[in-house]
Amino acid sequence: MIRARTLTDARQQAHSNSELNWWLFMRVSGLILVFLILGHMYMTFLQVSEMDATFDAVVNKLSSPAWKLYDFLILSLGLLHGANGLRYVLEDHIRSRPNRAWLKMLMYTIIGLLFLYGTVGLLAI
Amino acid sequence: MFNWKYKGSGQWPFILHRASGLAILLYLMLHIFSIGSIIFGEKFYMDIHRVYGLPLFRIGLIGLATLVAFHAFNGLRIILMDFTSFGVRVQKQTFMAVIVLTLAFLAYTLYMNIPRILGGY
Amino acid sequence: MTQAPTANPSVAPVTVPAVQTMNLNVKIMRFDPEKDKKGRWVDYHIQAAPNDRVVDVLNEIKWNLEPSLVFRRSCQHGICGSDAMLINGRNRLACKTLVRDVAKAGGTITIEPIRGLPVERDLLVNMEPFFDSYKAIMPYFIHEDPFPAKEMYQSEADAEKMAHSSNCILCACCTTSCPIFWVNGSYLGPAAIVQAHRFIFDSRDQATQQRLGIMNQNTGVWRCRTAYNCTEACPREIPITQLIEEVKRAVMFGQA
Amino acid sequence: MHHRYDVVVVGAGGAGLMAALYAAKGGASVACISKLYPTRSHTGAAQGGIGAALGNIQEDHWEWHMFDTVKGGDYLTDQDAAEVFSKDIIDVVYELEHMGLPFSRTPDGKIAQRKFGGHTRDFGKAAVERSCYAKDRTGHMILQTVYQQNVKAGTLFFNEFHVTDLLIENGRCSGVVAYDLASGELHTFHAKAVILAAGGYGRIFKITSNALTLTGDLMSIYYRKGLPLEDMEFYQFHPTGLAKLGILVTEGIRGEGGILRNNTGERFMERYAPTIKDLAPRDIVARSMTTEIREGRGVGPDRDAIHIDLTHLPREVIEGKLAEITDLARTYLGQDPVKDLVMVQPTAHYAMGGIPTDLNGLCLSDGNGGTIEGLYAAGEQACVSLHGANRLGTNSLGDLVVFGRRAGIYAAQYARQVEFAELPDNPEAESQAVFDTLRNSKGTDNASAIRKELQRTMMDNVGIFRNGPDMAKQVEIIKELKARYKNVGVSDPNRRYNSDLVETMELGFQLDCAEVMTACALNRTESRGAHDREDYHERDDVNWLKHSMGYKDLNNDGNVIIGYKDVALKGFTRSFEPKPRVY
Ligand SMILES: Cc1cc2nc3c(=O)[nH]c(=O)nc-3n(C[C@H](O)[C@H](O)[C@H](O)COP(=O)(O)OP(=O)(O)OC[C@H]3O[C@@H](n4cnc5c(N)ncnc54)[C@H](O)[C@@H]3O)c2cc1C
Ligand code: HEM
Ligand code: SF4
Ligand code: F3S
Ligand code: FES
Repeated sequence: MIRARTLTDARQQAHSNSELNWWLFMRVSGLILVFLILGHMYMTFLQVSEMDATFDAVVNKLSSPAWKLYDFLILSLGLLHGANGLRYVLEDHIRSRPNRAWLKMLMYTIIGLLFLYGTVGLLAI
Repeated sequence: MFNWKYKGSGQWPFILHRASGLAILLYLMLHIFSIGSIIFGEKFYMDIHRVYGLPLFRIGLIGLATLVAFHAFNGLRIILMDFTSFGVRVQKQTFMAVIVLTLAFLAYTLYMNIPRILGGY
Repeated sequence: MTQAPTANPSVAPVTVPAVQTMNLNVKIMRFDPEKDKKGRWVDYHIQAAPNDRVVDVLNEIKWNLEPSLVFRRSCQHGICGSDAMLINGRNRLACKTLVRDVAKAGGTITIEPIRGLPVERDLLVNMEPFFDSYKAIMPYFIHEDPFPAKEMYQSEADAEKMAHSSNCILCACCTTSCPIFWVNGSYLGPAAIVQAHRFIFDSRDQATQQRLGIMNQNTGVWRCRTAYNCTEACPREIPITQLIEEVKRAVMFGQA
Repeated sequence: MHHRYDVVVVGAGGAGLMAALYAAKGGASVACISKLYPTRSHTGAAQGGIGAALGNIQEDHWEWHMFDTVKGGDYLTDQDAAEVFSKDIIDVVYELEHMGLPFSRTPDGKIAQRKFGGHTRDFGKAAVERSCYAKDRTGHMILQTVYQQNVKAGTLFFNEFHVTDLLIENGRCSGVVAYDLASGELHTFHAKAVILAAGGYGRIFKITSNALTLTGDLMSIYYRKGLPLEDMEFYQFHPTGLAKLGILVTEGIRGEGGILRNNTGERFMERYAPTIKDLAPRDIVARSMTTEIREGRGVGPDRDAIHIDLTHLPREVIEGKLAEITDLARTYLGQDPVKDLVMVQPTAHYAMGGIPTDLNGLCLSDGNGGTIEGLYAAGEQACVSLHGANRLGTNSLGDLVVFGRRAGIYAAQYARQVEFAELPDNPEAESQAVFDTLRNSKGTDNASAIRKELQRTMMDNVGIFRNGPDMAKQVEIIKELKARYKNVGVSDPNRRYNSDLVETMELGFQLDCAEVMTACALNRTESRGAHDREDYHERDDVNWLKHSMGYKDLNNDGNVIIGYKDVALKGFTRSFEPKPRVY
């Protein structure tokens, strides 16, 4: 039998895998994003000028379901990966608990809204 | 607080990874906003899109793309460290490789984009 | 018993070189809680031999120039872990660092307290937070079953798994060089993880799951960003980052 | 400030931690006071191993271990202590293993053992593997493991508290007074039983393997109460310490074929021990080296060291079997044994004497069986007289754990039976007076100058070689230094973390230890074990087979009164007659 000596000990001994899962998610999503993002950049930035992404070009490209899926993956994985990365940064740098809490909520809200907005954009075309 | 003067070699990859990650996130958010703005119609979209044409913005984009490349390569390096003990042992060498690859990427990007910027297309 | 000295012709007579001392400027971050709001740099000019340890230089200053200089030290040869400090921008043990490795003749050595722990006076920091994280990982052998009459058996290979982690002297060089620890005091830090590793990978210990549970929390291993400063700083040459990654994998695969 | 615990342990080295652990197991509330963080204690420096007759490699018996200990101690060892020790240590080593100590292992998974100087099979027939080890850091592992178990047991630690006074009235100890480095305040610890385990005092010598903090504090405090210190003249010097630093170089370096050379490059051991040369025993080698240095054939800037030459050995041996010392020589001397000669010097290593105790660790107040109720001692600072005139390698770690454990058990037992003794009226008065004198001193003398002088003269006059005139001279020097000490000033006025004040206080303790050691050494007109006199070269069992007990002359500061105590020549079941000590 292990007795927890302090409250912190006790809390730490309570089990949860969430940090492990997020850690794994960062690696897995990172691996996928390598192809998606480097591919995306190659196609829109290196091969052609980003100036070519005019309204028509974008609408045209996104009318194909394959590209819809491709961009949706970047949108969701990238945002989630970035959001969790941001959470790491906030947890490291913001010492005060209340500040950290509301900053996190603010960021999650903005990112959540952006996700909705982007998804609607993709589906709208 | 962060100790900028610390002479360890390991913290620089970490700082760069973190800073690049944040920069990309910021850009990704803007990018989603600008591309997503197609739902508000062509005029709105193209008004934003014109910003992409500013020379300063285009140079910034080259920098950002380089950061993406760095973050991606270094992300792979981190994954290598996490899953193999070999990765930790050669962490310095792999970091050099990341730098070399990133610089190569930068060179290629410059090669492709500078003429376009100068040519204005 | 006495014979004529038989000089060994194969070894040339050793000429005694005069001790080469050199001028040094030692720049120390001093802090007096009764007077100062924050640390201030003070320069001391002394003579030192290249083979002197930095701790000798500090002793020299304390004993002859500035008795009020405060720093910890005891064993003088890198085994007790008292004298971790920031020497020329890196965490080291003052007694394991030679002057010639950090300064040239006429050069400057800078000495500051280690970072991330509250400075109490001069180079002396409050070690309590460090030992608190140490204690949080249950740093003791746990074996609830009855013991055999003699020793428990353990294979040489299993014993070898603890070779690195059991070498730790709790000097805090690693934890206070970790950028995550600087910005976030609630990270347990590499030293505590090294200690956890020592028990997790002990084939005789019976609390592996609990320890993995502690490591799995958000103050535990996942906070480590593989920054590697810790490994570079460790005076006992423990491959800390490697050990942390082993613990991460042990948590992930739920086995040790 | 006042605290109250059943048992208070002073010192958190191997001995103190064992005592604290077993006192806690005995149901007592325990506080452990230490001037260092526990894991900083010098027990961590011990490398070789801990000797116990487990017989994991070869047949071995506690009787053989007992014999070796008694013979090693040049028959000044108390044989009852040696018997208790050699039996107990076997159990205690198993207990340490059960505490999780990461011992090195044999191929079949048992605790690994290796040979060590003086440990033999069948009463001296041949060397035996008796030293249980954890790589080359056995002391480090013992310290860490026992500390960990204390964390588990919830022992309360008062770290960076310097004990400055023992509260003893009417033959009963009621607690201690300690100075808190952090706040500069005095604390009184009221206790039913007190266990002292504050380590050695090697820092009275210039060259020593001991930590800077080993200044004999508690021995001196005990002595200042008019209580005796036993066998202080016996101090072990190790022949090979790294020059200037005193860091220990293992004996293996000569075993592997290292050759000692003087400044002409001569292999001088050919003169002192023509047959076995460099492989002569520790004391002979140390003496020969010192002779060379004294006669002006030393090497190094101050001509006070000797070269050890490994250059003729294959690189694999140097980098492999001698890896650790190779690393130390490279780090500290910048000398690479593969191509350079390495400078070594005899180094002051271990105090055989100290606070006299009985087998349960209870402190003795005289040589006739008087005791101090409630006061226990263990470890290097105590003297159950297990080591007699000379300690065997690996027996000190054994001493710590065996007698530390016993002290803990018996102190807890005692605490269960008695009530708290009343504290003296103003327990902190004496310590306060010491501090006030130091703080308010307008003195101009410099503590570090006095310390330096003490260390140099002790090394020269009461070091490896001793003779009447030199020691008589040293008695005067110490008196003079004590007079100067009265005039030392402490320039740091701060309350908090005033290490200047503490170090100056420690110097006072060092002077006391040196005083008793010199007086007892001058008094003992024979050579025995580590105590070697040029003017009395033989062991003299007729007159000197007895322990010295040095008391402070309370009426006459600076004088030492010397009494004696019988040697226990019989164990409980085995005894060994004194014989010439030849190997
Ligand atoms: C380099 C070296 C190698 C050695 N190798 C071996 C070996 O291989 N085998 C072997 O058996 N022995 C060896 N020894 C000897 C052995 O290690 C020591 O004798 C032993 O460790 C002493 O332990 P201790 O518990 O008595 O004291 P220490 O470990 O020295 O601890 C002393 C404690 O007392 C505390 N203290 C001191 N003064 C005060 C005060 N005034 N107030 C409060 N606290 C105080 C200190 O903080 C410390 O915690 C070696 C010794 C040295 C120096
Ligand atoms: C291109 C492929 C990418 C890969 C391989 C990748 C990989 C990783 C990895 C492995 C981590 C974890 C670092 C650690 O735990 O030490 C990480 C962190 C992070 N990533 Fe990415 N990533 C990629 C793309 C992105 C993108 C597109 C963003 C932005 C939206 C982003 C933002 C971040 C942030 C903010 C962090 C946190 C940094 C930190 O905690 O120090 N990454 N990345
Ligand atoms: S792991 Fe190394 S650096 Fe960290 S505390 Fe232990 S010995 Fe010191
Ligand atoms: S420096 Fe810190 S981030 Fe990890 S590898 Fe070391 S603990
Ligand atoms: S003084 Fe002990 S480690 Fe430096």
